[in-house]
Amino acid sequence: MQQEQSEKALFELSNISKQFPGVKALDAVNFRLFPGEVHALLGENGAGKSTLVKIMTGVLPKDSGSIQLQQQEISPSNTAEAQKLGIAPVYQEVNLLPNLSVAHNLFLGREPTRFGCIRWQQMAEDARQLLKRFKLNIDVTESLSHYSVAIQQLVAIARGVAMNAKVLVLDEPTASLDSSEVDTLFDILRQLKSEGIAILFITHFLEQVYQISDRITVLRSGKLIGEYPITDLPRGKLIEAMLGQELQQVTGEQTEATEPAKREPLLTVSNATVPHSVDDVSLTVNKGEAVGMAGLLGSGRTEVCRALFGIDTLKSGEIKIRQQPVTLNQPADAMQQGIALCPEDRKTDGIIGPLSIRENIALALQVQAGWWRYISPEKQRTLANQYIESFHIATPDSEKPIEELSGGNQQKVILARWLAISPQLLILDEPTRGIDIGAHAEIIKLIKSLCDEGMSLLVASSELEELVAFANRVVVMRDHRKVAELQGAELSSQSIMHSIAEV
Amino acid sequence: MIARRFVPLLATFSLLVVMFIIGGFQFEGFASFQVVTNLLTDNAFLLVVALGMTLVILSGGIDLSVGAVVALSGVLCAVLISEYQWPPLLVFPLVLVIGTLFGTLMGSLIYFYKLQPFIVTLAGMFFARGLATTISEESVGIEHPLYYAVADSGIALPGNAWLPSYAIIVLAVLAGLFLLTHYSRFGGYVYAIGGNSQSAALMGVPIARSTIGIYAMSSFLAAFAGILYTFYTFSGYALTGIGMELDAIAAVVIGGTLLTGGSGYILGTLLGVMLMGIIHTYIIFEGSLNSWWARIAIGLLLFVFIALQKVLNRSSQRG
Amino acid sequence: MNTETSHSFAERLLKSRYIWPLAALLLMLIFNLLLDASFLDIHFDNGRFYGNPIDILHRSAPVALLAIGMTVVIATGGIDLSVGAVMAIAGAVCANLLVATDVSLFTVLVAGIASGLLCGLINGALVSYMGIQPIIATLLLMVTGRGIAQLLNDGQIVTFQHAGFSWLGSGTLLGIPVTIWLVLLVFIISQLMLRRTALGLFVEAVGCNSSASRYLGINDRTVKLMAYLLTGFCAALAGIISAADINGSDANNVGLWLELDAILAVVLGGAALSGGRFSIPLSLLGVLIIQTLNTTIMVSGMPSKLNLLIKALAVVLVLLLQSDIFRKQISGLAGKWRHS
Amino acid sequence: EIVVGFAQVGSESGWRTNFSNDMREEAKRRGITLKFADSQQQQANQIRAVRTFIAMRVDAIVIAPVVETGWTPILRQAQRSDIPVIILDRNIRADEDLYLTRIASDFVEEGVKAAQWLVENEQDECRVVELQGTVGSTAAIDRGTGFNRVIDKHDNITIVRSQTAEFTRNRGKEVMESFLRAEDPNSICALWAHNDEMALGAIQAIKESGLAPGEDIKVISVDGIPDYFLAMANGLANVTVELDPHLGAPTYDVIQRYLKGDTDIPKLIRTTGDVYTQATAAEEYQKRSQ
Ligand SMILES: Nc1ncnc2c1ncn2[C@@H]1O[C@H](COP(=O)(O)OP(=O)(O)OP(=O)(O)O)[C@@H](O)[C@H]1O
Ligand SMILES: Nc1ncnc2c1ncn2[C@@H]1O[C@H](COP(=O)(O)OP(=O)(O)OP(=O)(O)O)[C@@H](O)[C@H]1O
Ligand SMILES: [Mg+2]
Ligand SMILES: [Mg+2]
Repeated sequence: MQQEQSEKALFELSNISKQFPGVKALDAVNFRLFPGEVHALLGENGAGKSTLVKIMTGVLPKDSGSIQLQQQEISPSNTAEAQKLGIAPVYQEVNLLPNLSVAHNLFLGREPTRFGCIRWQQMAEDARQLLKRFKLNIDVTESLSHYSVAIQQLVAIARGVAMNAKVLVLDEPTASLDSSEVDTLFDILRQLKSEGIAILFITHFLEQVYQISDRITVLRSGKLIGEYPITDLPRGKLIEAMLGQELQQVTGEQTEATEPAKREPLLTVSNATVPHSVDDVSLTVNKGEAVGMAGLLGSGRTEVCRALFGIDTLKSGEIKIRQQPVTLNQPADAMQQGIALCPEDRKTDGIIGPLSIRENIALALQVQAGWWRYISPEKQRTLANQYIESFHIATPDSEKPIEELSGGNQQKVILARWLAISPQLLILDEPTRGIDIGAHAEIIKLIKSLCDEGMSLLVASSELEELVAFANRVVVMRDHRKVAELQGAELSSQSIMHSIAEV
Repeated sequence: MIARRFVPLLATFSLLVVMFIIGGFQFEGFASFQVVTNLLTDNAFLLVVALGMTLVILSGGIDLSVGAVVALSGVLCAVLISEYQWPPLLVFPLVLVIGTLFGTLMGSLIYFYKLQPFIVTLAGMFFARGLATTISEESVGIEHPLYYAVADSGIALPGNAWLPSYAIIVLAVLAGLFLLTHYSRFGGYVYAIGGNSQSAALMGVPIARSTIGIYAMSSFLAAFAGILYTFYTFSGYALTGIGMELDAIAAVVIGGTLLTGGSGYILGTLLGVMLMGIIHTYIIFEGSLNSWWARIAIGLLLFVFIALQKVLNRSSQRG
Repeated sequence: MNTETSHSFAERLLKSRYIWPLAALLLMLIFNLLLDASFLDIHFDNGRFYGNPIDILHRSAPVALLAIGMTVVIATGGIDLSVGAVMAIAGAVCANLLVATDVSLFTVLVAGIASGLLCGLINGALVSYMGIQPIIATLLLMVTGRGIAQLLNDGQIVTFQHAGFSWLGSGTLLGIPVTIWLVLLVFIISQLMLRRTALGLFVEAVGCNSSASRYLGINDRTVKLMAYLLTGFCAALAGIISAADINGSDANNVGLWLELDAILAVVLGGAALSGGRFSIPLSLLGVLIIQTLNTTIMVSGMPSKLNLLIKALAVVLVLLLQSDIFRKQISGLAGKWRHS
Repeated sequence: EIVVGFAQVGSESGWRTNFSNDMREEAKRRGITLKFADSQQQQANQIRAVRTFIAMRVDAIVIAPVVETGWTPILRQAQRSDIPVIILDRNIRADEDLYLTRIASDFVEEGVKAAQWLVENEQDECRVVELQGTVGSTAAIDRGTGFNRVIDKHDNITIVRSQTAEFTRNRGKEVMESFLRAEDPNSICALWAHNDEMALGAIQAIKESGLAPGEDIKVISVDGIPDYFLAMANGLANVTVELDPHLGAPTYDVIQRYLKGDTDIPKLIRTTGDVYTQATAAEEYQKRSQ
């Protein structure tokens, strides 16, 4: 059967190598895609998955190797050419245009025209139809920057799906989606599969791999580990293939949420209201406690985080830190109070692209120290190296510009940045987006130990498992309001899901 | 209900009207047809240049060479028509082609060598003006029946107002650019590149073709404005349009286009040009300011308009 | 045999950001030496050094000062078109004080600098607090500023006689023009301020991604304001030495279009106009390239009408020299040529 | 009441400012309303101003043109509206019927006069350096032409270096410095500058190089601004051809005559100034610096 399939390979990459300064990102990698299959490409952060995607779609030139589409040698030199050949890519970071309307983003380059003139009405209508498949009902004439990362991600996927390509490439499409969107997406993928389209799917969520994929290819440090039918590779073996070792901690021991002792409150929010975004929310975070925030897309989690970090100012309500009322007009005020926020949209609000990893990690600490007390480059380097080691950030050294890191590694740097200032309250908005399973475990462990040392945590996440693992208590949001608070025995994925869905 | 994104345009337009009314109360003859047509006539070539600049700025670039290209194309026209006796109808297409090639060259340098538009077009400015002075240091007059014929054609409007034919051509250019920018795929690409050229590339926008096309278009329009300018003065002169690029940029930005690219409207540029024009007209009507007070007044009026625009936009966003 | 170390040294040199601007400057100097073998000669006479290199340094002083400020403003993602006008204002303030009253030189200088800082404050406030786009905000002062300077001078060139003040423009210290010392001083101070404190890092962070810097608690408005204050200061100083140079304040012409030269210098030094990474030494290298070019044109004896053409071609050449892609193409072509 | 519109070039020099002031003051003296428009060296702005004056229905329009060409269309429009136009300061190339009169000096003539002084005062070998005005400006081109026309006939005088200094003092000094570097300073016998400002800058450069301007290097220029007279009085400069900024009186004379119905107005009223030397410089300075 294998034999038969290889004759029909729709898309085949052979012996692809790619060298970046100091990193061999891909080392003679082979990869095949068959029509009508979902093929998962898996590996740690920095394993080379995105690089492979970029090479097959012409964004990056390959050093060596060949690409064949339907047995024809191709060498696209940019995305436009790849698209013409029938390859529709959705890249890891949301690469859409925030200044254009949602509809225009969906159809850019393929706008419906009459006599050479774009028919805007028609395009908006088409866009609405398309998004309906994704159960998304938004104003498509509004500019994309209006919407949260999750919606942008859905739009990006919709754009790829609507391209009617032979090959659909999805690089971590589900990173900031929650379960219901993921289900919708998978329904669509199954339909495409039945139409004979080949789908490449990259993710760090292993359950999703088993839900949808037919085959798996594993990369490790730029090398091909193997290609397996899904049935041949159970979860444990898969992790072993990815990490090159067994992972004991996470899979086995799902630590019990420690019962919060009677602790004094660190943060008390009462009746906080920000026009159009936060509606009368009250919550408390105690010292050493981890509080989770759950909710659907657009439920207002991000906005609560922003308000607590002084980015949006409250119109009414009160924030108290250690029982003292505070006004947070800007992030600096919040940092003064020992609050740190790891933002949801790492591309626009997190990384400072051209600056080095060292500078990106040291910046928050430097801001806290003030501009006068300069942290010398040596000290910055020591600090950075410490985190590069403990978070397994894949980089040759700390001087690499952060924009050249793989997505997951960027996320680790941003986390490191905020942990470096040892905050009293760390707010994490979708903290583990795109982080691989090994690092995920380590980060959860690290954060838990920080909580034990007295740090408090507020985590907004779409991943319910993660919330349950982290949190002592979970606040559920809907329509910018707090609708429930779960703790102790009542805390489980099911119960959270239940309160989210409750009408 | 007007869409919120058109509010800036509306704000600029209402400022224009307010200025017109104030001037009308203050000076006899200000609120007249003639002043309106003069606005169009006197700013015709600036408008053409500014339209090209709008495209460039929408794409996140800038074109500093336009003023010099206007001068170069004027000098070329004048020299070829007057000194070499070439027929104008042959000269114009030739000059337009040269202008377009010049823009293509700048666009290619910008795209293929990843050079910054500001600097490439600054060098382009030096080059075009240098070439113009090399061709003829002196201004060259044009005596040709066609010029007189065109100067005498136009539409007479009530109130002794006169809309010359070339102002009408400019309106056609405006319409063309409006369609190109807001109703063509190319226009979409311009916005896309301006929004984020990396993302645009990853979405499959043909960056090479579009970037080069944008600069070619801008130079084409500048060359066109240069030809218009010869009808305006019956001559070509190498020092024409010094600083015109800044006027064009200012008009584009006052018209609500973001210099960072990706956001703005063609009609905004029209309003921006008109707003700057009406400020100048107002100062001339006032007539008692000496050189420096005139400068200060122009600066202050511009500031007041920009500030008012900000206030109007902001309050509309809240409401 | 230390080919090993020399190899790595050559490699390091090739990788450094200085190499290509330096190469451009060298190329230009070599060209000049071919025209005139004594171009680089310096001789000592009457207690001061003379020669083209000194002249180039001395004449580049105003643009060098402007470029220092401009580098930082550009790093924050802004631009300052008003520096020429600010030069005019500062010159006019000093000249009028020198003519009208007999206040001390110190007061005159303080007043001149203060006027520059005030202009910087206005620009900074318009950009960071009113949110007006930098090019337009500074264009306002570019238009208005010259008017204000002319107003101060009543449209005339105000000339003065003041040995101390003139010394700033045309005097020497230890045989070297004072202007060069001034540039050196401002360079060292700004370099210390930016690189020995976190200011430089903050400037780069704001320039690279102002949204992310806001999330980091950096007050991007203050950072931008400081940058415009710095350009205001530098422009005022440039205006003072230009006025001191001719013992007069020429409000209409001093510093005319010099903002373009300053921006050109910053870009020739390799900075991106979109903001981010900056290097003042590299910008100063850009200034030297421009001034050497100007001097070359002046001493070459070519007709003036060709000035702009030569400048255009030289600028494009320097830009291409700095472009990796171009160098690769050239070496590729050279390789092919050698093969055939 | 008479309303006159005046489209001035700009305010690029002290001379120009004096000219504008004279126009203004003379108008006030005669009870004429002057509408003044500064055009910042741009012909487009001047044309705009004239068109606006026409819309304002002024009684007469005065233009101090930026360039010689390019006036035909707008003059035709003025003619159609029956508004007389007077051209000041510079020549224009347009049909004489289109304007009332020109009140102007002749730039070529100025260059000739400057050269004649040199020819008369220098019989030996003389190497001249030239500071040109802005590239392409009429004043620069014509003054250069006039000067060259004369010295071409005299083999002992040659221009050895020539470069633009854009009519400004700062650039004048800078360019002169480079001349002194590129040539043997002692071999230069005279400096010919297209205006006084550049000459004043150059004088400083000569002084700083240790030579005596006016003695070692003769300084010849055009304009006759007060500062230059002072320099001549101090022996630092030798000669200038005056360009009279007091054009207000003759201009308004013509306008008033015309509006009273007098049509017998010559098409050209010449104002080319006299040559001034060190001999009278001190007293001329006294007169002018008030
Ligand atoms: N533009 C670049 N310049 C230099 N190095 C790069 C560049 N892009 C990627 N790399 C390096 O190549 C390696 C592979 O990166 P890639 O983005 O392919 O990883 P990935 O498997 O997609 O990881 P993730 O799961 O975190 O997204 C990383 O070590 C990264 O640092
Ligand atoms: N389904 C939706 N329909 C319309 N608007 C939405 C929707 N989802 C989000 N938005 C808009 O996006 C804004 C951002 O929401 P926010 O980021 O606070 O939500 P969230 O709970 O953090 O969800 P997530 O981050 O998962 O998208 C909301 O204020 C809302 O205006
Ligand atoms: Mg990746
Ligand atoms: Mg969110």
